[in-house]
Amino acid sequence: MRFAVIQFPGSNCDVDLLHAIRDGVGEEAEYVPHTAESLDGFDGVLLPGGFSYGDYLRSGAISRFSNVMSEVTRFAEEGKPVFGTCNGFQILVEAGLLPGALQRNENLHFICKTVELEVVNNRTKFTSEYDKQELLTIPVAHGEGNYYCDEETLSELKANDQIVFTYASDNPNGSVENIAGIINKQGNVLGMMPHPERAVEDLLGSSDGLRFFESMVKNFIKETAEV
Amino acid sequence: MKTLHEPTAEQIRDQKIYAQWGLTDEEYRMISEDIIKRLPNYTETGLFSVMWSEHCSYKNSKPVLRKFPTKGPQVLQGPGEGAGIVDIGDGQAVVFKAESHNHPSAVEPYEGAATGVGGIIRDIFSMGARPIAMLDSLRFGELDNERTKYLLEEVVAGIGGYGNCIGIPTVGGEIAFDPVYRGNPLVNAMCVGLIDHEDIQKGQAKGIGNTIMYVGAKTGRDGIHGATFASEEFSDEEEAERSAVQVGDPFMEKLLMEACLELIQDHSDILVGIQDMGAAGLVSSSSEMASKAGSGLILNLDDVPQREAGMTPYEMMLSESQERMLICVTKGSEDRVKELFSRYELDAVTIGEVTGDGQYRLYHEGRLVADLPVDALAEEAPVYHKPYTEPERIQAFKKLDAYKPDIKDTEETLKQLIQQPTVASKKSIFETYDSMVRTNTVVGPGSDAAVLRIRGTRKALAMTTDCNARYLYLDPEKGGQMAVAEAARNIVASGGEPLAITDCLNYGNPDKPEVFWELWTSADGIAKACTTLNTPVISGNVSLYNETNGEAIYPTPMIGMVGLVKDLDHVTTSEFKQAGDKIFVIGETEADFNGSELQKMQLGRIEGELFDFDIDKEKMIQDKVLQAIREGLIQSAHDCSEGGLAVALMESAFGNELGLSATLDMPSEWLFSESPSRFVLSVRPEHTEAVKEVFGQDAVEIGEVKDTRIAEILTQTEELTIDVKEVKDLWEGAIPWLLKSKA
Amino acid sequence: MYNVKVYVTYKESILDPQGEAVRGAVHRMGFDEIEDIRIGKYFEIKVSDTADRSVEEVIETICDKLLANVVMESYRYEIERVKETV
Amino acid sequence: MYNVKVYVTYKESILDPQGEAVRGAVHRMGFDEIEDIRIGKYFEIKVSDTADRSVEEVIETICDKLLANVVMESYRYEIERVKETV
Ligand SMILES: Nc1ncnc2c1ncn2[C@@H]1O[C@H](COP(=O)(O)OP(=O)(O)O)[C@@H](O)[C@H]1O
Ligand SMILES: [Mg+2]
Repeated sequence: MRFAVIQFPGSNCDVDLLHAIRDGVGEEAEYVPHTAESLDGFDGVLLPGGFSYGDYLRSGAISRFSNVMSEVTRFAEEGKPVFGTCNGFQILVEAGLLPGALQRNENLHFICKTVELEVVNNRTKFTSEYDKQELLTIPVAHGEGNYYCDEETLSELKANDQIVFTYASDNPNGSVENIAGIINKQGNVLGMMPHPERAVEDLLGSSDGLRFFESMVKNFIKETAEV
Repeated sequence: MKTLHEPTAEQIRDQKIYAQWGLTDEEYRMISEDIIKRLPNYTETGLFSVMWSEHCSYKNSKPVLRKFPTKGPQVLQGPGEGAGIVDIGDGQAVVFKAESHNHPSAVEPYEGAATGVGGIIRDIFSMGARPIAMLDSLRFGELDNERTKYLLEEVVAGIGGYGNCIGIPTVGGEIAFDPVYRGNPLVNAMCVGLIDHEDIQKGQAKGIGNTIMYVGAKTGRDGIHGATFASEEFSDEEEAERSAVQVGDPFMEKLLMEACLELIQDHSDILVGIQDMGAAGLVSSSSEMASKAGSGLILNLDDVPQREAGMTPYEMMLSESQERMLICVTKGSEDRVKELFSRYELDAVTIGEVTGDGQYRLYHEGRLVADLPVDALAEEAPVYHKPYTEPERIQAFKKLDAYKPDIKDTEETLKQLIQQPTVASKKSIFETYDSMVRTNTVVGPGSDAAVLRIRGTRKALAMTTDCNARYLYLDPEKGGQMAVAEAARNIVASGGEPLAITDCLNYGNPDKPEVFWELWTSADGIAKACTTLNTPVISGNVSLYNETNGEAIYPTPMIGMVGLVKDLDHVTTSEFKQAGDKIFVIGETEADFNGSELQKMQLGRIEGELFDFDIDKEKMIQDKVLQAIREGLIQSAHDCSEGGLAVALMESAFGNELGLSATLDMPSEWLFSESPSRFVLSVRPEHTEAVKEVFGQDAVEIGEVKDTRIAEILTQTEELTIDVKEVKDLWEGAIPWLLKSKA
Repeated sequence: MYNVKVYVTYKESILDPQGEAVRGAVHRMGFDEIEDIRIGKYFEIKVSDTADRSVEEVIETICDKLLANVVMESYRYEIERVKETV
Repeated sequence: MYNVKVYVTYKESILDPQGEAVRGAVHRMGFDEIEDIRIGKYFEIKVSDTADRSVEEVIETICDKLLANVVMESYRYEIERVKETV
């Protein structure tokens, strides 16, 4: 499987995603600049964490207008996998590919630590390698990760099983219903604040993030093979 | 036409305008009579005043810095360039330096701290290195007033704001609190980078006809006279006037960093030299680049990218706008540079060329506005040998009896001590820093030193910042040695072999002989320890005039040290790993309370003669600890510092919330003694004999790790039963609680 | 030439933690008369004359798409015509 | 009861990186008529009547000490008296 790691000006976890794919799951990954006109030849798109455009105004607000984002939207509409972590999640939300908004953390501080995540939905193509309700050890590092949506959106998220990850014990940012990651209705666009790409080696504290990428590879490769 | 209103050369002389900019009568005389043999105009006087300031010329501290050992087989680049470089084998090297931003942070703590971080990062990538980690070292007054809390919160936010955004992990640091820092907080930042030998750059402008290009952010009127400002003492009345504030743009710097690294790695054929524009911006970077190469320079100021209209040559040359670099490239390659930087949406503009006559010439609107010998600016500032005298307190301290702590309830004392903000957990602070980005952080903040692996090898780098200024206040010479020793202890406890140090020498007003004595004698101590520990000084920074209303800070030479972990298997952390492991104390404990956290807590001040310290013994102990770690004998290692054994044992237990039982052949109060050269180790039972063999009589087995969350400690005088979880909660909650509570 | 001022604030129903924090701070400073503080963003924008579209149109598009996130924020603006100073 | 609005902006000569980034974005979106954007903070404050000091005094102190850093920011405010709705 060949992944595109999109580089926005100010992305800084691009290198982490690249390593997670290449060294972690042994698949192909290439950087794709924000100016790119095409995603041809890629089977999956990864939007990295960081501070695209300095997070000025609101995280992700400026990046969503990059050239490559119209391609990412088209790619998503074709049912191909798109994953955004942290700033990548913020961009997906600002671009309207996922519902809701991300506000400043409730305590107003940037927070970097390792949290416990619960896999709420393991019947997605991103999480099939996990058990339902499995607890994962995954780092977070963000200042605006406080997921917000209105009541109506929330009931829709629940009705469609779109809430994929929640903070299991201590919610670092005050998000609605402890939401850490959600998926779109079609099941091919997933965004989350925590960083699975920072949890692919025991040397650095956890390898619980590996199976996230392995799920993607398994399910989306299978799909491509069927087509 | 602003320039018309500038004072004439005669007015500058007659009204002594140069004096307002910090030049002395004698310095002005040297310039006009000995060097240029005419009266300098307004712009020229300005150039001299910043280049001859302490901050740029080190005119007061040069004789001090000469004491430091700066060479060694491992040193590839010592002091003098943007940062120092140390070989780590396999064609790779580590680059590091620390810098202070104390005065700007006192005025605007968020931006002051942020731009301090931005500046030190530029120093690292200007050498050609990829920055891989940041550390900080902070000092504040007591957390008993709103101003100090505000300063702390904003400084921490500024460091995090910049480091997080640019994507360099902040992996460690230190913070201490003492009333002397109330008016003069210290904000020191250290950056560590990794480089391949062939990428090493120099800040030089050589080759007649080569092109000088300006890259990065536009120039505004930010921080004009910031460099001299950093060299002046504060008084309350002056504070309202200052507006030399610079705002950092970490987003811009991220782009600039990537563009410069691409230039260095992929275009070495055209790149001649590169340097960041730090203090005293354009004048200091350009004149130093030319002077280092023995060249001259012509700059065309009309071409300098400007953010504001109507800037004068003086303003452009002295501006400290952030996120700018100066590069020298071969003639004819300008378009390649422009193309590269435009991909990052950055300005890259030709502003001048290298000449061969050693003159520094500035043109503005068709006029020659400065024409000076470049060496006079960059190299020939006078060097002062300041008088020094031992402060009276030192002799007075020697006459005092050793401090005898007054402990009625040992457990209560421990609980109080562990909540002193200098001792308490800094978690609420370092959790606001992204310590993991770039996924190399094997050990982040919270242990003794941070450890980052070097991808593609089995090696890692250990790094730390340390300085117990209270010891220096009692005895600068010994305290200076101890600061270096403590840094090394932290490196060794983490499994690293100390390589070299950087420093920030933070002191009061050097015009006072007592302050200069502190600087002078502490440098002796640092030098001695560096020689013994084989850790040369490869870079550093001096921050003087840290005084408010005549009160100086403690002498605070922050030591930043990097060590090499030869194999990832050697990486060791401070927390106990499992029940049943045996606990050893390495080194001797005596009744050493002068200058201790306990004395500060009980007496409200520190005083007395500093206890003994033996750097040779320290070296011997550290070597043995490293040997034991490398032999795979050690489960956890923690250095014993502020708060003594009691705190070191508790901290070792906190990590995994384990307990311990220990028998100590000493009175209870010695638990708080700060005798130097000690470690707490835990060891698997099957390795205890091997450990005893390594250490001989320097190791005492005191007990074992328990899975009870209770610490049972038996001393000569009593049996203590301490609830580890309860004490941990106090330790972690202390700083958040102080910050929230009403002053 | 126009000077435009745009004010972006959180919608009523959204918690404003920063406002809360500042309110806490002013109370600690002893200003108990401060009952509520809400914090928003403020933009000063200079717009040159354009032939083919109105300033209102431009500003509204920019606000909807960029300056405010309408999921949680609302905005208002003021447009002031200023004389060209050539 | 008073409704107070406070506007905090950077002083003229101070770099506004956020404004710069947003200006770049609107240009990329095709709105070339936007010549300049500066971004500031906006506060809506409710102040109850106090016997012993004026609202102006209270607001100025808060602005000087907390809402603005006068070293690099300037502020202005508008005070509007509103009827008590008990
Ligand atoms: N300002 C800070 N920034 C980042 N990390 C910090 C800071 N202060 C302390 N730490 C971290 O907290 C831990 C304990 O620090 P410290 O008490 O200074 O340790 P030690 O006494 O062993 O030198 C270290 O891992 C250190 O890196
Ligand atoms: Mg330590």
